[in-house]
Amino acid sequence: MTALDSLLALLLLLLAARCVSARSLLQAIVAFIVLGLLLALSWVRLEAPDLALAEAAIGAGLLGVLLLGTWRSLPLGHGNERIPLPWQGLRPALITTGCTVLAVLLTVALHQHPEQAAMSGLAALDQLDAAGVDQPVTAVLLNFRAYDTLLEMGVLLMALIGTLMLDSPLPRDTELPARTMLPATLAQLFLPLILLIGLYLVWAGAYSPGGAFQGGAVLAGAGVLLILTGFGEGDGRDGWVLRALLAGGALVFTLAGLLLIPVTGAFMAYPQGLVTPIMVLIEFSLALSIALSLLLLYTGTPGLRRRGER
Amino acid sequence: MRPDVLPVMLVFLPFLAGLLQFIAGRPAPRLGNVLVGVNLLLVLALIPGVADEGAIVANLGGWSEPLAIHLLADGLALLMLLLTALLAVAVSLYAMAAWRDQHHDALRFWTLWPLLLGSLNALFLSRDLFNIYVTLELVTLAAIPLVLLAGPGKTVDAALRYLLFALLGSLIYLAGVALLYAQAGTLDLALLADALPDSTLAGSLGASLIIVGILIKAAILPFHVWLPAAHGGAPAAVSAILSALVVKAAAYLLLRLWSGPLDPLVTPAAGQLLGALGALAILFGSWQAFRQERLKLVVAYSTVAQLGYMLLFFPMAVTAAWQGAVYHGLAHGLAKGALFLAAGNILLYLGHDRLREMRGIDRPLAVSLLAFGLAGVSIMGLPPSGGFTAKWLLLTASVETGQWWWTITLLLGGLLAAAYVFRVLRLAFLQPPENVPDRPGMVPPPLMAWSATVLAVLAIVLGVVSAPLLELLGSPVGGSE
Amino acid sequence: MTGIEPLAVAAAGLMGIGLYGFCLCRHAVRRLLSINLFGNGVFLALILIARRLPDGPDPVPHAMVLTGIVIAVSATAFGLALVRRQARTRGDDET
Amino acid sequence: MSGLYQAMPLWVLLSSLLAAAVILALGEDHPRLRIGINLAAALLKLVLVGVMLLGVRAGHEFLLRVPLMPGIDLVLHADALSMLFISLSALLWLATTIYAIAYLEDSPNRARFFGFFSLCVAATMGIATAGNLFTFFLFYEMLTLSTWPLVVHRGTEKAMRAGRGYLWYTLGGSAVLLLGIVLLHGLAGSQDFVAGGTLEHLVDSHPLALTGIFLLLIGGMGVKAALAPVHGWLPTAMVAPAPVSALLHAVAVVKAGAFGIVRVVYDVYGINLMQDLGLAQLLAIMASITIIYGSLRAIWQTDLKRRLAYSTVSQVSYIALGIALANPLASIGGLVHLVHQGLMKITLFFCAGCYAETHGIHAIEDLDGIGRRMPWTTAMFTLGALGMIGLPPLAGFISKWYLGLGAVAAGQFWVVGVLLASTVLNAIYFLPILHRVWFRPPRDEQTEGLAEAAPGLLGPTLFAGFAALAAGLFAGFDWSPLAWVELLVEREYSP
Amino acid sequence: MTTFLACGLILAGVGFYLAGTVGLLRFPDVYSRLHALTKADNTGLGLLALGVALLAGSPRLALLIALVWLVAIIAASVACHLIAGYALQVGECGDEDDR
Repeated sequence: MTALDSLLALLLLLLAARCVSARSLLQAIVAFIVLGLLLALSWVRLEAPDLALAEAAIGAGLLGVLLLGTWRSLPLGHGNERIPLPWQGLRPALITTGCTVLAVLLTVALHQHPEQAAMSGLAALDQLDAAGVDQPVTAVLLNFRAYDTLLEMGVLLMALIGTLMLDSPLPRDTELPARTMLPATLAQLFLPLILLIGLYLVWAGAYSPGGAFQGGAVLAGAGVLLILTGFGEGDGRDGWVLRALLAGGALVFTLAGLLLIPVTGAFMAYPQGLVTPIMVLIEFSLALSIALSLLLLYTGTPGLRRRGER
Repeated sequence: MRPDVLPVMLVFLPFLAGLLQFIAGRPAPRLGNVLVGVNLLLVLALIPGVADEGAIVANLGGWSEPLAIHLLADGLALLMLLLTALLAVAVSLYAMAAWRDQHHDALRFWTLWPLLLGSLNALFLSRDLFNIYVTLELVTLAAIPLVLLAGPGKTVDAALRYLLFALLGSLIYLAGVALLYAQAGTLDLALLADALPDSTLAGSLGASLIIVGILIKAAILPFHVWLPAAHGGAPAAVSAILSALVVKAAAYLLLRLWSGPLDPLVTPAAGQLLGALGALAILFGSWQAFRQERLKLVVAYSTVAQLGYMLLFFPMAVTAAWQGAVYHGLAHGLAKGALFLAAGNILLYLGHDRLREMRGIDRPLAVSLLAFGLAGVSIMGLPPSGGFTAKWLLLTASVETGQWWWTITLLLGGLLAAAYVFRVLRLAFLQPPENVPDRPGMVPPPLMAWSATVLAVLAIVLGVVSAPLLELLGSPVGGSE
Repeated sequence: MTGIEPLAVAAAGLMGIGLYGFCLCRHAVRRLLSINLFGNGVFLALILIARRLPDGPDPVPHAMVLTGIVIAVSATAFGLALVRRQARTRGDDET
Repeated sequence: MSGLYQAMPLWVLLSSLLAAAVILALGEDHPRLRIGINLAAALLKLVLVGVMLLGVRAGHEFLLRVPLMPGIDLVLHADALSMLFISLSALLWLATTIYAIAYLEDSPNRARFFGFFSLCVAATMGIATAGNLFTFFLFYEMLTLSTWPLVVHRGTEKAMRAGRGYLWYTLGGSAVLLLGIVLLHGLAGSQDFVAGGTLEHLVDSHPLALTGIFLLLIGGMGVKAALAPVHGWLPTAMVAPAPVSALLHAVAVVKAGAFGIVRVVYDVYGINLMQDLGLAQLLAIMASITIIYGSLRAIWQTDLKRRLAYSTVSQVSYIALGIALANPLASIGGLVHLVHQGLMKITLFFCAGCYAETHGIHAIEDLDGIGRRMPWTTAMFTLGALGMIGLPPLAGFISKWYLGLGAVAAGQFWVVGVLLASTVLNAIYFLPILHRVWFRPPRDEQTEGLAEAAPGLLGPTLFAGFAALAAGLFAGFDWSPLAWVELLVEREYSP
Repeated sequence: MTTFLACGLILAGVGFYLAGTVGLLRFPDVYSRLHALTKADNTGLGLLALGVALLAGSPRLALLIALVWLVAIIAASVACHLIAGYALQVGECGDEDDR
């Protein structure tokens, strides 16, 4: 299947080059989104379907919506630029040389294989039984390296706080839904399905591809759809329940880390027997936090409300 | 109580406080101040354990070696934690007074600041390459919104530039981590050095990427472009945190990784290159600081210069240089904190920070100017101060290794620092103008003036108590004696 | 392992192109795109690295990628909000 | 109790350091309290110094050691040489403080002034009692920093320029000095000051390095000691108020430089080593050049304080010259000049200050006939000037006499020539002033009548003048500076 | 036999896709492009899905594929509708890439 790999690789590179060199910002963004989808495809081929899901949902999907929305909020023609070609001046030539050398070195480095296999990875697969979940990636994320995930939730929360401080929500489209009822009807039709898939992904994360991140992203996607079809919108006010849900993912980790110290004697370790329930609790609170955070990152507002509500 | 609870608390308690503040939705400066107090106590409680055993290790999750995540509090980490804790107390007191009447900004500050504090603690305690990546991002993403507190309209350009560079830096770092993981199969700093095969291209490239990524985050000379506007534009309390701790954290990582896991990969030539970058940063940054017309930019460029000193460890790589570099980090942290807080007071009083128009500020701002002067002593590396101790250690290291070019750099750097520090201090002595116009600002409350002074005094005291601190620090883990 | 792995070339190429774009583009959104290209290259490389385990893919790099994606996206979203705010501030200045 | 006694250098140091802190903290609001604290601290210090003098005289050496960094200690140590400098500074500090209180009456920012003033003296105490080069440098820099606010005290453009010059010279000098200290530390480790030096064992292996380091050390200290060609800051710094000039020229700064040179020559390198390396001759030549050059420049100055400043450039180098001759007699001459020059020069600057403060006279040509209006001040000025010229039996004569004897004993006859030439030049720039003040009629006829300086100014002036006189007249007595120096030199040369 | 049939279906699907893409590239305005794209691609997708379902060999998978096909054509139709509506609303802004 090297031929297909080669084709994918070629397409990825071409799209990347297009993304950098397109004069129109819109085209660059579109190239980037397509690249994300192709990347997800290549990850499926590399035995990483859950990552492909995440990339498609978050990296290409949600980020794509955000990119397009931002592009729309910029003045006309903003961000259109022609970057100099490698031979147009000394600086581009130097940068091109440097980047090419880097790429070649990286290629060589990525082909160097050490003699023994990665010991952390082996250990992770080895101790999977004790982790409370069957899916290795979920085990790493929520148990073996749960600390990373806690910190990551912090990153998400702080990006959100920063975004809200800027008070620049995405522009809302007021005209389209008025012209046609079709998208709204469709949303009503699909919404249960999307919610189901999202929750399923969260639940399934324990034993098959999926997990809090993918599920959360899908749930956020449902929210985006609701907003796009005019059922909901961003709100300038927030409430403590919403904030608690937003902070919930990180809070559960923090509390689990602190409160269970006397019980287990170790930090962020979960008592035998309770591992699975705790994992499930963490998964769902994480998914909820992620979904809401991503949704608010999209609206750029501190709260949410139904359309027309005050 | 087991000693390894302490590092865990240092990370989790600030997070908890930040999250609670976020949920609460109205500013609770008291909570923040209690937190920084507890944080300081926790760090102090760590000292005896580290002094006795050399390091305290906490295992997160209780898993076995190659998989588990550990928090490591050794001498180096402890000193940085101590710096952070001291600065946190002063900055929190300052911030309590500074944002007393601004509900919105106070809420944001008291949410982000504990989270940033926890992130910094997490970064200093980290013993894992990927944890470091996440904490670096955490620190950045907490820092940039704090910059925006000065008013998004004014600081958005600086914040965006900061974000772009920080993001690129951390992804370059991550690329390096990927390559190292591919070779070593572990992310644990303690295991990495042994697990890395000798001199493969992947290993060297990975190490280089990691170093370059951190250099961007640390704003070392060719990558310094994002720093002055961000540090100069942020509110005083935030500038103090950014300059004293956030960029310092990146420089700290460089020291930690270089003398630990990357030790088998680094070459003397690379050390000389980093040293050269440091020297350039010292000379260029000081010169730029001297040329600035606005006070906060002077101080910001001074940070560019002062970070260069920490890079002088790499070419010399002896114990004295190690101690000097770390000590410089501490001294600069305290002194720079004091400088920014004092500059903030001047800005508050005058309503601007243009150097040319500053006159007659000596009486109302006497305490702040005292802080500026004392901190300036340490920045210039004059005795008795932490800055001098650091300079002395670096100088002896350069003599010891026979690398005289660093000696010259150090002495020249001190003189240039004197040039920009005295350019500000002389304002205090200028005759006031005949008719003093009405001041738009206000005289800073005592809490704001004294928190700066306390930091400055600590920077001076650092020069007197160096023996126990240096003993705590020890020598570089993998470095040559 | 014999021959060249095309996706490894793609990973390296994405990083190279991303860096190139970051250095040469002026507009912030383009720079964010370039950074994300670079990031995608890193993630692809990590996934390739994860395949080196004999029995099943290595979950540790996978977890790193997942964490990395979320971090990159949230930071980018924040960056985009900054861009919008910047455009608004400039617009206010002009009028 | 013995611990407290052993720590005497620290108490002396703290007596002015704490005073400085309290004064700075008090601010402008409590002038009386401030003056009280200031004087009390000065008196306390004098008492403490007296106690120490007795101790050192009896052969006791005070030593206090605090580890600072691994391998480096902060050492405070009082030996005979320290006491020479300490006593001078403590005595003159009291005089200068009283003078300054009167001089700056009702001027702004007095708390700041007196705070830094006290800090300056604290630093001087530290320099005098420093027990190794590291400690010496520490206080040396503290002196630099605490003097700068005094130089720019007036806040005028001119003062700022003088301050900038002062800073560049002294900080540049410190950098050079620091380099020397670090290199020496690398070569020999941290060494306490020991009479006769500690570097003899290195002379065979590292002669060049030792020479280079010596030049760096002397070069660095030479800036404060105003050795030509790095003397430029001293004349410009005379824009500062008169008490500051007194401090710079007599009590602290210039003396600190000269004292440092003495320390390096005696207690780091040792006289023998210096001669072996051929450095003694070099130092002697440098000092001689400065002596002649300073005197020559003084002749052309029309501003009184400027002329006095160049006179200092010239006179301070006597000290360096004395020790460079490496001969007991010359050493006595040089060291005793440390005290004598201080007493005489402070008298002269006090007088200059009295003229400026009482009648606003700065230029020499305005001094015509001032002797009739301010007889006491002018008498003191005359005493000081004649002493500087070296008229027997005044203090300056004693110094020059021993220097000359030493030069002859060392076989360096050209030095006698230098001394003679300097004396002639001194006469050329001082005698016309004396002629003006006593024998010329006042320019402005309306300003007849007695108008002496305020008592707060005149008192210290008289005190300093008579002290200078006494130092010369009673040089043979047991507790005179000369006797003390003889004791000191005996200790240096005997082991 | 099934395999042959499946391959035939897949090839036919690819053919429709090709036609749709050519239409997208060659037709002059938004409406005709959409016309080519949606019709041809939806048919292509259907054929493709049918082929793959035959190859999958399990009814469960076949059902899932059918679901995917259904969702995909609904999404495509709605997207087409929206694009066409938008084009009608703002007017034909041409195919130039600058906005």
